[in-house]
Formats: sequence, structure tokens, C-alpha cells
Amino acid sequence: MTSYRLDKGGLIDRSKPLSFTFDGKGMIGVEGDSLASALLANGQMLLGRSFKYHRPRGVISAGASEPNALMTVAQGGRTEPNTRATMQELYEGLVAQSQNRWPSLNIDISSLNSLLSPFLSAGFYYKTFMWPAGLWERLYEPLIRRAAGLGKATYEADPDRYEKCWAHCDLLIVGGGATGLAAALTAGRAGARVILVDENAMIGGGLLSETATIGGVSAVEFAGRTVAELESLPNVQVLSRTTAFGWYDGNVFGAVERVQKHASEPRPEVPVERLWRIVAKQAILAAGAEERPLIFGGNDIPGVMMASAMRAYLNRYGVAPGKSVAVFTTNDSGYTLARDLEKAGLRLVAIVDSRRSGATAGVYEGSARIINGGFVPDAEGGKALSSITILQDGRKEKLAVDSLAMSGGFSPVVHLAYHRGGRPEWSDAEATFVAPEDHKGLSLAGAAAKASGLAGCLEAGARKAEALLGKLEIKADPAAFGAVEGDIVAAPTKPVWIIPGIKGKAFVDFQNDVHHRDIGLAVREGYGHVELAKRYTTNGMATDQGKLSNVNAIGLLAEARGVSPADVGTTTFRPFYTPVSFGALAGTSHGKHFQPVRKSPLHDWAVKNGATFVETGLWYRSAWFPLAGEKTWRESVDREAKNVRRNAGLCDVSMLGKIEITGKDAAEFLDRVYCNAFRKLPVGKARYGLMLREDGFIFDDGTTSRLEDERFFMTTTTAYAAGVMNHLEFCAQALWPELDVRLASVTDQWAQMAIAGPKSRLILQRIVDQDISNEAFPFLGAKDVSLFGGKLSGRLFRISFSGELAYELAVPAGYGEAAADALMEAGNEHGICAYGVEALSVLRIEKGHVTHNEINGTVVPTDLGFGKMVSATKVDFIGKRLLEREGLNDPNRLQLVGVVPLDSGTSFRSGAHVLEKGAEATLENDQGYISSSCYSPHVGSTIGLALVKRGSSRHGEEVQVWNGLLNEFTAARLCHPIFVDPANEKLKG
Amino acid sequence: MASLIPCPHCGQRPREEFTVKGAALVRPAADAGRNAWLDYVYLRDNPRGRYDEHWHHTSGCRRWLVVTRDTATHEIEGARDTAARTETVE
Amino acid sequence: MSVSAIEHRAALGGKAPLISTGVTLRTLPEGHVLHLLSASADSDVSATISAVLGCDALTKRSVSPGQWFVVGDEPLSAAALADIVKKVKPHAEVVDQSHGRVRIAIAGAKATSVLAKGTAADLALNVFPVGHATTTLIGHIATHITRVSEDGFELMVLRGFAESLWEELAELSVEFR
Amino acid sequence: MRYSAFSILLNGLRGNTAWKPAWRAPKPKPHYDVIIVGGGGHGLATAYYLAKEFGIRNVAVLEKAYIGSGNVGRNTTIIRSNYLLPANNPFYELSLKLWEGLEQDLNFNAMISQRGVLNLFHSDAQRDAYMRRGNAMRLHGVDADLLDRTKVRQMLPFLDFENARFPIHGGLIQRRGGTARHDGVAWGYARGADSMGVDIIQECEVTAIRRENGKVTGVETSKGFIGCSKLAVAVAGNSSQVAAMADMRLPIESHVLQAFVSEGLKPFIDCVVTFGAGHFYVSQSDKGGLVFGGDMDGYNSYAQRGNLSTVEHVIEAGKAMIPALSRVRVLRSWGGIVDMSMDGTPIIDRTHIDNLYLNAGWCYGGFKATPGSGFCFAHLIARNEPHAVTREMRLDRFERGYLVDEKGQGAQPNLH
Ligand SMILES: Cc1cc2nc3c(=O)[nH]c(=O)nc-3n(C[C@H](O)[C@H](O)[C@H](O)COP(=O)(O)OP(=O)(O)OC[C@H]3O[C@@H](n4cnc5c(N)ncnc54)[C@H](O)[C@@H]3O)c2cc1C
Ligand SMILES: NC(=O)c1ccc[n+]([C@@H]2O[C@H](COP(=O)([O-])OP(=O)(O)OC[C@H]3O[C@@H](n4cnc5c(N)ncnc54)[C@H](O)[C@@H]3O)[C@@H](O)[C@H]2O)c1
Ligand SMILES: Cc1cc2nc3c(=O)[nH]c(=O)nc-3n(C[C@H](O)[C@H](O)[C@H](O)COP(=O)(O)O)c2cc1C
Ligand SMILES: [Zn+2]
Repeated sequence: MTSYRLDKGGLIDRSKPLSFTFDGKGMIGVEGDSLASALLANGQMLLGRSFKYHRPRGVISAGASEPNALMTVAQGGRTEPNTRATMQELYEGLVAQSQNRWPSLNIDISSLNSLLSPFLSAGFYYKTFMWPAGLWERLYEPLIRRAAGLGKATYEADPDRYEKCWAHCDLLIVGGGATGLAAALTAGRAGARVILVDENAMIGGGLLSETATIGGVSAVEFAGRTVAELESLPNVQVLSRTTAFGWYDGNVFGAVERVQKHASEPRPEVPVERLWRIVAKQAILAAGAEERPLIFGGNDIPGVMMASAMRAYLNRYGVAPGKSVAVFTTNDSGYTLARDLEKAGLRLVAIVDSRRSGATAGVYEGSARIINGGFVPDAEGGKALSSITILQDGRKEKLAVDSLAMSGGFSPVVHLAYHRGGRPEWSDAEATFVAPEDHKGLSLAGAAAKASGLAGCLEAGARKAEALLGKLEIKADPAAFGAVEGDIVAAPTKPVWIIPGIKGKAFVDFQNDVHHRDIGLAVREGYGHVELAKRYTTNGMATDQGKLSNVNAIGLLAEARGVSPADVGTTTFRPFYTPVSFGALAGTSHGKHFQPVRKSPLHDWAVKNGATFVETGLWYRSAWFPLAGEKTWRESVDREAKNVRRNAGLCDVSMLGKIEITGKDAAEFLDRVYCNAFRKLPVGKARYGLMLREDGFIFDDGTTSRLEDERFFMTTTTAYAAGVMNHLEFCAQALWPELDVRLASVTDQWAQMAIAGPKSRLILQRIVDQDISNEAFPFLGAKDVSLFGGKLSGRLFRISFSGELAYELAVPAGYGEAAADALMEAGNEHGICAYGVEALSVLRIEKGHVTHNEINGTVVPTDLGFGKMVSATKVDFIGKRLLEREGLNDPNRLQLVGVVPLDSGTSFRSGAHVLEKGAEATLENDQGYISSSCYSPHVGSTIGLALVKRGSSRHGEEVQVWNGLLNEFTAARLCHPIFVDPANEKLKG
Repeated sequence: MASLIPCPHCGQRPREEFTVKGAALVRPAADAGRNAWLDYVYLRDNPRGRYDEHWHHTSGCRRWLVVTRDTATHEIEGARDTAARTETVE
Repeated sequence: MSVSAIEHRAALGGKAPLISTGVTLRTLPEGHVLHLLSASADSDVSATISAVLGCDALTKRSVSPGQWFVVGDEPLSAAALADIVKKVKPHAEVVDQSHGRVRIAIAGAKATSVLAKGTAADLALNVFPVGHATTTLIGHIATHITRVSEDGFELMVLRGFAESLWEELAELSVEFR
Repeated sequence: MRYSAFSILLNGLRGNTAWKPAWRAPKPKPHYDVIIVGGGGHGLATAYYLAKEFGIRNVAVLEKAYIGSGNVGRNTTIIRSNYLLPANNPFYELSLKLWEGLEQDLNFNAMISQRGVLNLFHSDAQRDAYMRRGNAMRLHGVDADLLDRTKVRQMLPFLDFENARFPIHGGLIQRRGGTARHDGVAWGYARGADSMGVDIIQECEVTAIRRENGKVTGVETSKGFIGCSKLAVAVAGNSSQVAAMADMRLPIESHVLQAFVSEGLKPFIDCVVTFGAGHFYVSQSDKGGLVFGGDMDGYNSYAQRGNLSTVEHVIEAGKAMIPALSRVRVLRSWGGIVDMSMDGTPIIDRTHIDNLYLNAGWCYGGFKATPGSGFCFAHLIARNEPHAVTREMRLDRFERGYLVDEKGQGAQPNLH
């Protein structure tokens, strides 16, 4: 016998069939079905295989806690492994595959593992597979890995859209059952900003499978009406299919909305999932309570399920679990199901009640056989339940049944309340772990707070909303509802952790195949602490995070250790309440949009000139500008570099950080943030500056120009632009708030161009209105200039990175492209070329100028030959005091040197190390490393800058440049780090 | 609660708008002894509990704040502009 | 040299407005953005500056304590700028950011919903009224937001990020188009 | 009881009822030669090597919760020795060598898996930095290989090679690097130490350090006073707290670092990969979960949990590196408190207080150091002088100016 669809009842639309496939087999469900209910309606009881023993498994729950019915849904880039069939809404054309079986779900070879189970007990792998050592990676581990895991993920890219969203509210309500609805209504009517989230497609929680009435209307109708009213209120937002997965600091809740996971064809303009970050002034956790399984042999056989789940299939989905049903319960709630089963006309074989006294008087008026003080120690069957053994007063009896409902009592769903620390405590009276009602910013209500009965939950929700809004000074009247009828209110009963007389395997954690003996073994082996037991047995570590198993495992641990569950305690609750996709958490950030792009105002100019771009931080920088016929990047770069030294070139340096510094104390401020002096810098002059960190190491470098007495223009390196600005703001605001200094980042205001080369002045003069002759505008000049006959104004700096006669011209960004075009045009007859960062790098290495290749956070000024820049007279500057330490002045420190190969036909690269000539290649013999290198068309060979022990005193020494990674070993000579024009004649001419 | 920082100028903003630097310490005088400087740069109380630290509202008002936060609970007691030596904002 | 063609080029030049019933995105003219920085954050300084410039909260937008942006659709001539500098100078420094910042207008019934996909700032009208301005992250991009009407905002962003922000907003508003 | 396939068979046939505790649960003795504070990987390994290599067996490990409750039980399990600086590289290589024989040594399968650690690079500058590092490794005889884009693509075709914001240029791989089962390491050392007589005392929190005449004589604990001749502190994220009991301030901040595991999957990714264009690294556990992590949250914390913004930051980078992760679901996130030192390098040293030894500052990278740290710390405690490979991991390096700063970030722990 199997499960089947009833002809009537349920919140489904039998007139709207939906076809889908399971393992390739076509099936029909109806609108309103979950994948699980549709499979059951098709008589498909066997839905998956367990993790370790590959036991046949069906569905055990009807909601988020499902450990068994996991399947891979959809195909191609939409493939989703490990989807809980209970939470997946059915849609037309859905394709589902079972998992963790080979060759098929029915015949799974690995189910033989069950036979080996005595040797596969908890933690067995820690005890073996050690010999021979080499076989672990090659044999054992691949075998284990292939057997382990669950579904198979795709390698295809996801075609769908995701996004994130922030929301703010006075009151967030998690859970849309009776409690949550009552709370939302109360708060919504009071005008508060309310957000109600529920993980299900339909709001209503337990109401949706309830047969009781509220104020004379059915629970289902009550839910519908309430939701309709809430949706009509502009101050209330109702989010179905939305799971609150985490509670974070600041009362921020993470939630994920499955916007289109139920759509056959997701609309491309709408995300499939949306991540919500909800900032709530107050929140109510109305997440309900979870029914606990009972631990008996064969409790995992398809056909055994939670009583509340069976009730949901029956009442909500119109699906019968089988033809002959038994109920095994430890408390009154099992009778609710019994009553509904009988009402639906199913054959109720027996109600086995562990309590000797049986049900509370008046609870059950049906006709089923009731076995008080009875237990089900074992269930039998392979891929479907066939019978159960009943034990009563030592007597055993076998009953043929095809489905069995179990109820071991209820545990409040308190998960979220402990994401920010703390643990629930055991209550003997409630026979479960309970949480205090009020946490800071989050309160529990309803079944989550042990309120019992529908009426109790309605009232609890309304009252809690009223109280919390009170804290926000919003007056609310608790919503009132009519009388509840037909609800069985189950009082807590003493839990039965383990059913006496078990023969078969009794599972605690279904998905991870942890059975009751594993728990005992863990205690015996010293892993009895609840956290150690979890890790040793893996109980609670599966995709369901122990929603059904944790409390039972604690009960078993308590029994095995001979203590109370209070002494065992729980493991830690952590996000995610249920698993969340990478897609949702990444939102729109992926692929090319992983990070925003920052574009130079000269970007289009560079494109026009044929630039090849390179990512530099968020910028795209022009790397080189290939001409027709140039086959390698080196050809282009050599040409550009040569041309700059021969004629002139234009390079986009707009991405340098630029900071305008004003205020009465601007000069004093600069004096404190640079290690060299700035106070006396004359107006109209630029100066190279070195900024240290407080620990004495170099932070950044750049030039700063004095435009007016109290106005400076600082440039920083591209990489550190943001860091320097933050640092200067720190200095100004935190260290020296008494100084009048004002900082404005103007990086994006200016398009900045380096115009370098012997012809640069000629070219520039054609567009600059003022005289820029050497006399009128000498080296390190800086001034505002008028351009194009007064059409534009800009800033001109006579500074040189290339070592040539050179300028940097800044023009307002919107005119950058026009100015660059004009310069190229003006320079045409002088042979100007565009050059990129590669040629720029060649030129600067030839001149021994350092960048962050050298300023890598571990160098001090003397290492780079900048010792003289460190002011000896300034009383204070950042980095002054700790620069004095012994280690920072050790003569053995790495210092900047130049390197050239002995044979110009050979080369080396950055990242190679330097060894003494003939020295053995060992770490002890390591003398330093090449920090920058390039082919220098002017020297005619590779050249490099290196940081080498005592480097500055070793010029002329022959060394070997050692690159073991690439098998390149180059005889070379250390030399002065300036390869071109050491007397600096060109740049001053 | 380091997922929202209550900026005294901008209100509650998410952590990603901020840069956190570390303990809000007083920089020693230029002529303070070597040990004072070593302490300042390297040694930390690193308390479990109440802690004053520097946060920069980098993608907001760009002010440096002193945030008083509990390192055990992440609860924020208040935040003030580092230049405004007194007032705090809840 | 002949310089007939010193043309201004807008960072978002050529981006046609994206218009729908839910939300409209359009680029704003690259007029002027002046960054005012005063030594003090006192509110009377702010009032004084507003008075000397004769501007309202939609023109002079708050940036951070003691800092404002003065914004307009028209580019300023050198003389006009000099005039403003002269007026403001006793109270604040002026740094021209007209080219460094780019403005985008977003408006419509769904404008707040689109922005909420990017920013954590609460944009509810009573919390963020017309004239209110703040800098915040939209996605990964720092953006200065000013509410200019009940359902309209002006966004101001570093020029280099303008295109990325535009694309991000276009992406986030797709579902309302 | 020795572990083997045979013992499993035998015990299995007997219903698995005869297994003995992996370690005892002893009552503390009044006095030990050495007390180790902290039942993490380092503390347990120290005890193990003290007993095994240095013959000091009258040792107790005091753990405030359960063993492995600290970072050893919450890290992303990566082991490697791909360090740049000569002050670090030989130490981590010693550690990796110890890993290589560990399971046989301990008779405990800690699932040490040398599946390779690949660091991707996305720019020339990153390549040069990896080149420098790879060569430093080679100079010390450590395996390192530079892979170009094509080779990386052959290895991991599902990385984003088509549409990446920061295209992958290549990678540096250490094939001997890999992973080890975090808990297994703690348990293996605990069992090994216990078998040589070490007392492992759980739920025993050290609350004060008793000093007489400037010398440490014992500790106050939640189980009373326990005397010792030498006190060795290996409490990772709690280093400052315990040091404060001896009136010491350390160049350390405690920060929260999060880690994550996905739902179980069939084999998806073979090696450990780190993204060079964002904060993300990933490997797959033997159980099938993708274990991954990224950057620290950035603020001081003792809370063992982080915030959502960091989660998003990490996951964004993850999806950027492997687009196909989009539909994979994250199962759980947690945090650990890491002891970030001011230069990013650990401290294994004596202190200015007699009998007090310190092992701290492991940042987010001390799991791989576990065997080496235990071995060298035991050496220091037993011999009173540092092991050669930890010579520069001194406490006074900050005042002397001999920093060991792999990243060059200076004295700001959250940047290391
Ligand atoms: C998320 C995360 C990921 C990481 N990933 C890696 C990685 O991939 N590779 C890697 O190499 N490293 C990694 N690390 C770092 C690594 O885990 C740690 O550096 C290392 O585990 C620290 O040493 P330990 O094992 O001894 O520390 P712990 O395990 O933290 O041990 C310290 C112990 O001291 C105990 N203790 C503290 N105070 C007291 C007291 N007063 N009395 C008694 N006991 C006390 C604690 O309870 C704790 O058990 C990661 C860390 C984290 C948090
Ligand atoms: N107290 C008990 O032990 C107990 C036991 C069984 C039934 N009940 C009955 O159940 C009803 C309880 O009503 P209720 O409203 O408190 O609970 P409920 O179970 O009806 O509703 C809770 C809702 O919250 C959803 N939810 C849980 N966690 C979520 C999350 N993180 N994100 C989004 N949604 C989440 C659930 O899916 C469910 O829809 C009453 O009728 C009560 O009598 C109580
Ligand atoms: C390498 C590794 C793999 C893990 N795999 C899982 C897992 O598969 N399932 C799970 O629930 N938790 C897993 N965890 C997380 C632990 O459950 C736990 O969160 C972590 O050890 C921190 O402990 P705590 O959460 O108890 O504080 C894993 C942890 C680590 C370090
Ligand atoms: Zn702010």
C-alpha cells in the first residue's frame, strides 16, 4: 500500500494539474502541492537515500526540518542539489532527481553499507585508513568522498538574477502562524511599520492544516482574511516565501525571499531570490514549535512520519499517507491527527500511547484501538513500511500498517533567539528546552514561547505586539478574536528518549545516519560533552542542522551519562536557520559586476588611441598603445619608452590620488604628516614627500604643491589614494583637531596628464597661455595656468617620474579628453605618442624611482636612500619616534640597488632572489630580491631594482639572480639604481 | 553591535560604510619616552568588555568616530565624533 | 593653436533617460558642484553661508559637519565662481568639484524601493524628508543622496564611478520597468 | 587501545561496547611540572611533545570548556608552508614535515590530505609577489610551482575565466599543502598525550596566576588551585586575558574571524584555492561540505560570531571566483577569536616573569602551525631556550624593531 490523493479537502486546486518528473518518471500533481505532497499523492514513498548507510528514505516532515526527502531540482545552470521536497512548491515541468544512490534509487549498491554498519560506527574513520600513509590521498579519501556528500552541484553558470534589499520597521514578525498574524494585526492596526515574514508560500503556519474554527470561521479562512487585511494596510509588508535566517547585531535580521523558485520560467526582470537585511526596532519570533520524532527501530522507513506532518498532508494537501495507519504518541497531540484521519475516512489501526493513563479525558472520542502504556520498539519494511511491533506490558504484537505517525512532544523553535549568544535552558515542567520570552530587541511568542493552544497563541501574539510597541511609544490595542473551537490543547508530557526493546537501527539524526548506539559509543569513548558528541557522531550537522534530532540526542546523552538534559545543554544555534544560496547572498555582485569600475576621465581618449587596459584596483588603466604591425606588447612598450626619451609622450595619470588641503594650519599639518619639511615650501613650488606610518615604515609617497599660502595640492599613489585620505582625516580629526586644516578629495575633479620628453615644453607651450620656459617655470614649479587662449584653466606641475623634461597638467575632468586630444594634435609634428603604465614603469625603473613594489610596508627611508629626507629638526612628525629603533637602523637591512645582467642577452624578473656569486641556493644565503624589473631599451638589456642586504655599499658586486620557480639563473651585477641620466640634467633642462 | 554603527551625524549605518582602525588611544607627546611610544603603537589592553575604538565613516560623512562597544556582546553604548570630546549618541 | 574644439564631455553623456511608470532615471547636467569646508560645524555658520549665497536646502546640501555642496545645473563662469568664493571665504573654503561629481536623478513611485536595494539609509519620508541629504553606500559605491521631492532623489557620485552607478541603478530598477 | 582496521573489526563484532575512552577524565593533581593553559591544538601538541620528545610527563592541560572548543575546532583546516620571510618559512616547513608523519605517530587518522593549496593571482604585481614568495620557499627546499592561466584552467576549469572582473592570470601552488580534519587533530594529540600520562582536564578555567617572589607557582582555576613549576600559556584568542592575570599587556588584539560550510556535495573541488581578487578561499571536506572563509570582521571581539556584512563580502568573492556556486547553499557560519599580533607573526617566547612561557599571536593561520608550535614550545619549556626555527618569534622584537611582517601592514592587526 502507498500514499494517495484524497478526492476532496485540502488547499489545493484539483482542476489545475501540473506535470513534473521524478527520476525521469512523469507524474502529475496539482496547484498548491509541494513537491513532497505531489510525490506522495503519486504513491511515491521512496524519495532518497541516507548519507552513510544509503537506507531507503521517504518524507518525515512537511516543512523546513526535513532531513530525508532531499532532491536535486531543475537542470543546467539552475540545478539545485539538496532541495527539501517539503519546501519546494510544485510547478509545471519541474524536474526532480533523487540523490546519493547508484545506479538507481531502487537499487542502490551502497545500501550494502548497512551490512557493514557495525564497523562504520561513529568516528570509525579516525581509527583506520592510516596505513600505508600514501594511500590516504590516492585511495581511501577518494572513496570516502565519492560515497559521502549528498547531491551533485552543477559547474554551469546560473542564468538568473539576484538582488539585495534593506528594510526598516518598528516591528518585525518572524512566522505567520496564528501568533504572528495576531501580532501583525495588532501592530498593523496601530499604524506601526510592520514586516511579517513566513518561509512558506502561503501565510498561516499551523492554521493551514488546522480543522478548528476561530470565531466561527475555519482556521484557513481566518488566516486568509487576516492576511488580506494586513496587505491592505500601507504600513504593513507581508513577505511570504521569506525565511529569516539569522539574527545579527544591531537587531538586523537576514532574510531570504524565494521570489521565483516556484516559477516554471522565471521572469528575467525579476530576481529569483532576494536577500533582505531588515533593521527592526523590535521583533517577535513566532516560529512555532517542532514535533520530536521517537527513537525506535526502523523509525526511518518510508511511511513513518511526524504526526503533525501527516496532518498537514491530510488537511492541507489532501494526501493520505497510506491505507492503514497507526499513531504512536507520547502526548495528546497525536489524537488531533487520529481524529482528522478518521474524519477523512482512513483506517486507523491503533493509537499507541506511551502514557499508561492515556489521553486526557475528553480529548479523543473516536473509535480506534488505543494501546495505553504501549510502545513501538520496531517498525519493519524495506522501501516501505509493512508492519510495526507493539510492546505493551512485556507483550509483543505485530500490526500490519503502511504508515505510522509519531509524536514525541514539541520543542519551541528558538533558533534565531540564540544567534547572538546564549543558550536555551531545560525545563522539566515543559519537558523541553525553553527560552526566556524577551531578548534585547527580540521577543518570543506563541508556540515558540510555549504558549499552548490556538487561542493561547492568538492572544500571546497580540499581547506581545502591544507590549513591544509600548516600548516604542506606539499605542496598540491587542487584536481580539472570536472563540476557538475544535482545538485540542496538548499539555506537555514527560519525554520518552528511547523506546524500550529496540532491535533494529533507531535513528536520531536521520540524514547523517546517527543512531542511538552511536550516542552511547560517543559517551563511552569520552566524547560525552554535548559538543564533542555532536562532532564525533555528526549528529545535528546535516543540512537540517538537527531540527528534528538535536533535542533527542541530548536526551539520549543525558540518559547515557546519567544526568538531566539540563546538565547536557544544547549545542550552539547559529545562522543559517535554513541554508541560503550563494546567489542570494551575493546579490547583483558577480562576474564583471563583482566590483564597480572606476574610469578615468581620459578613458575614452585612451580607447580612441587603441589602449590595452589593465585592472589597477578598481580602475582600468591604459597599459600600452599598440600600433598596427606591433606583434608583442614589448614592441609597443619599447617604442613608447624610447619615444618619450627621444621626443615626447602623454600618459594618463588621472588615477593618482589628489587631495586639496586648505586652512590656516595646512602647512603645519603637512609638516606633521610627512617626514620631510613642508612648512617653508614656497608658493608655486612642488615637493616630493615621504609619509611614514607611526611605526616608522614608509606609508606612501607623492608630491605636494603649494598653490597659495594656505592651499596645497597633494598627490598620492593610485594604490594608496583612499588609504592616505583616511589617514589624513584621522590625523586632522583625531590627532590634531586643534589645527585648522580642511581636506577635500579632488581625485575625480581633475584629468591629469604626464607630458614627458625633450619636446614636452614645445608641445605644452602651444596650449598653455603663460610662458613656461625653463626660466619662467623651472623644475618643481607648480601653478594655475590658462589654456587655449583663456578657454580653460588648469594646473601645471613641473615634475618628472620619467627623468625627462616633464610636466603634469591637470584640467577639469570634463575637459580632459579635449585637452588630451589637443595635446596629441599639437605634439604630432614633434612625434608625441601616447604611453601607458608599462612604458611609465620602464622609464621610472631606468631612473631608479620607487613605487609600491619597493614601498611595500617593510622599508624605512634609509633603505631607499631617502635618509636625508627625514627631518632631524622637526619636533614631531608621524613615525618619528619609532624610526629610531635598532632594527630599523641595522646596517644589514635590505637596501635599494640596481641590477643588470652581466650578459645583456640574459634577463631576470621581479620576484627572483639575489644570491652571492657562487653561493649555494639556501634561505641563509638569500641576499634579497628583485623588486622591479623591465627591459630597458636605453640600456639595451634587462635592468632591475632590488632590495638587497647592505645593497647601497655593494655596487659593482657580481651576484646571481636566482629564480628557482622558472629555472632562470642569471649572472648579474649590483649597481647604482639610476640607469639613465644620473646627473638629472634632462629633467632640469 | 557591529553590524550597524550609530554615526552621530548620519544615524545608524551598516558596517560596510565604515573603516575600523582599533583602540582609540591618545597619541603621546612628541617628547614622551620611548616606552610610551611603544605602548601606543604596539601594546593593547584588548579588554573583554567595554572598549573605545576608532571608526571612520568612510562611505558616509567621513568623520572619525569614537565608538564605545562591548567586545563580548558587541553591544554599542554610544558613538561620538572624535573631535568632539564629549557628547555621545546612542 | 586653433582650439575650436575644446569640448566638455559629460561622464554620462549619451545615457538616455530610463523612463517607466514605476521609476525614472535620468542624468543631470554637469553644472556646478562647489564643496564648502568651514572650520566649524556650528549651525550658525551654515545659516550665514546660506544667507550670503541666498540659497535653500536643495541648493546647499549638507555633506558632513561643516561641509556642504552647493549645486546647480549651470556651469559657473570664472567670474561667478570668484564671486562666490569671495562671499564665502570668511566662513568656508571653496573647492570646485563641478567635474569631480556627477548627478543622477531618480524619481517615481518606486524610487525608494530601487534605492533600498542599495542603501541601508532609511528613506521613509518622515525620516528622510525633502531637502535631507546624506552620503551612503549604494551597493559598493559611495553616493550622496538628496531628497528633492516626495518621490524624487538626486544622487551625486564621484565621476569615475558614475557609469557603474548608472548601470547598477538601471539593473536594480529593471523589475519596475 | 590501538586503533586499526583489525580493532574496528573486532570491536564491531562485539557490538562496539568495549571501546575505551580516548583520554581519561582525571581529577587535577595538586602540582605539575608543567601546566599548559589551553586545550586547543597548540596546548595539546605541546603536552604531547613534552612527554614524547622531552620526557616531561607530569603535565596537565587545562581547558576552560571542552578540548577543541577554540580555534582548532573552528578553523578552515588549511595546512601549508608557503611563507615568504626567513623568520617564518623554516618554522612552517618544520610543521608541515611533522604533519606528514603525524597520523602514524599518533595512531589517529586526522585526515591529513595533501591535496594542494593554490593561490590565484590577477595582476603582474601579485604575480611578482608570489614569485618572490615561491622562490623563497624553493630556497628552503619547500615545494612551490607557478602555474600560468592555462595550467590553472586545466586544473579548475570552473573558475571564472570568461567573465571575471579581475581575470585570473595564474597561481602559485604548494602541492604538499592541503587540509587536515580540525577536530581529529585535537583529539589525536589529546589521546596521544593522555597515553603518556598527561592529564587533560576539561571545564577547568584558569582565573588567576599565582606568583611568589616574582615567580609563577601555580594557577587558580574553576577547579581550585593547581601548582606548577612552569606555566605555559597557549590560549590563542584569549592570550591578552590570561596575560593580564600576570599583569602583562601584549602586542595582540583579539578579532573575530568567520568560517562557513555549505551543504554536503559530491566531490566538487579538489584542492584548496584562494582568490586573489577578493577575500575568499575554499576547500571541500571529506564529508562533502565546502569549507570556506574570507576576511576578518575587523573589530575586536570575544564573541565567536560575526556579522552579515562580512558574510556577504565573503560570498560575493566566492561567487566571483566560482560562478557555479550560485545555487549552492551555505549551511552554517560561525566565528573564532583569533589573536592578531601587531606584525602578523606569532610569539613563542619566555616572558620577563620566571616560569611563565607564552605561545600566542597566531592570527588566522595557526592551525597549520599546530605540530610545529607544539614541538617548538615544548622545546622552549624543556630547554629554556628557543628552538632554532622560532628564534625570531620573540616578544621583544617590537621594541627592538625586528618586525616579522609578511604583509607589510604595520601595527594594525586587522590589516594582517
Ligand atoms: C574561522 C577560522 C579559520 C581559520 N583557518 C585556518 C586555516 O585554514 N589554517 C590555519 O593554519 N589556521 C587557521 N585558523 C587559525 C587557527 O585555528 C588558530 O591559529 C589555532 O587553532 C590557534 O591555536 P590553538 O589550536 O591552540 O587555539 P585554540 O583551539 O583556540 O585553543 C586555545 C584554548 O584555550 C582555552 N582557554 C582560553 N582561556 C582559557 C583559560 N583562562 N583557562 C583555560 N583554558 C583557556 C580555549 O578555550 C581554547 O580551547 C583559523 C582560525 C579561525 C577562527
Ligand atoms: N505549544 C506547543 O507545543 C504546540 C505544539 C503543536 C502545535 N501547537 C499549535 O500550533 C500553533 C502555533 O502557532 P504559531 O503561530 O506559534 O506557530 P505556527 O507553527 O503556526 O507558525 C510558525 C510559522 O513560522 C514559520 N517560520 C518558522 N521559522 C521561520 C523563519 N526563521 N523564517 C520564516 N518563517 C519561519 C513556520 O514555517 C510557520 O509557518 C497553535 O495552534 C498551537 O496550539 C502548539
Ligand atoms: C572544517 C569544518 C567543517 C564543518 N562542517 C560542518 C558540517 O558539515 N555541518 C555542520 O553543521 N557544521 C560544520 N562545521 C561547523 C561546526 O558545526 C561548528 O559550527 C564549528 O565547529 C564552531 O563551533 P560552534 O558553532 O559550536 O561554536 C564545520 C566546522 C569546521 C571547522
Ligand atoms: Zn556619518
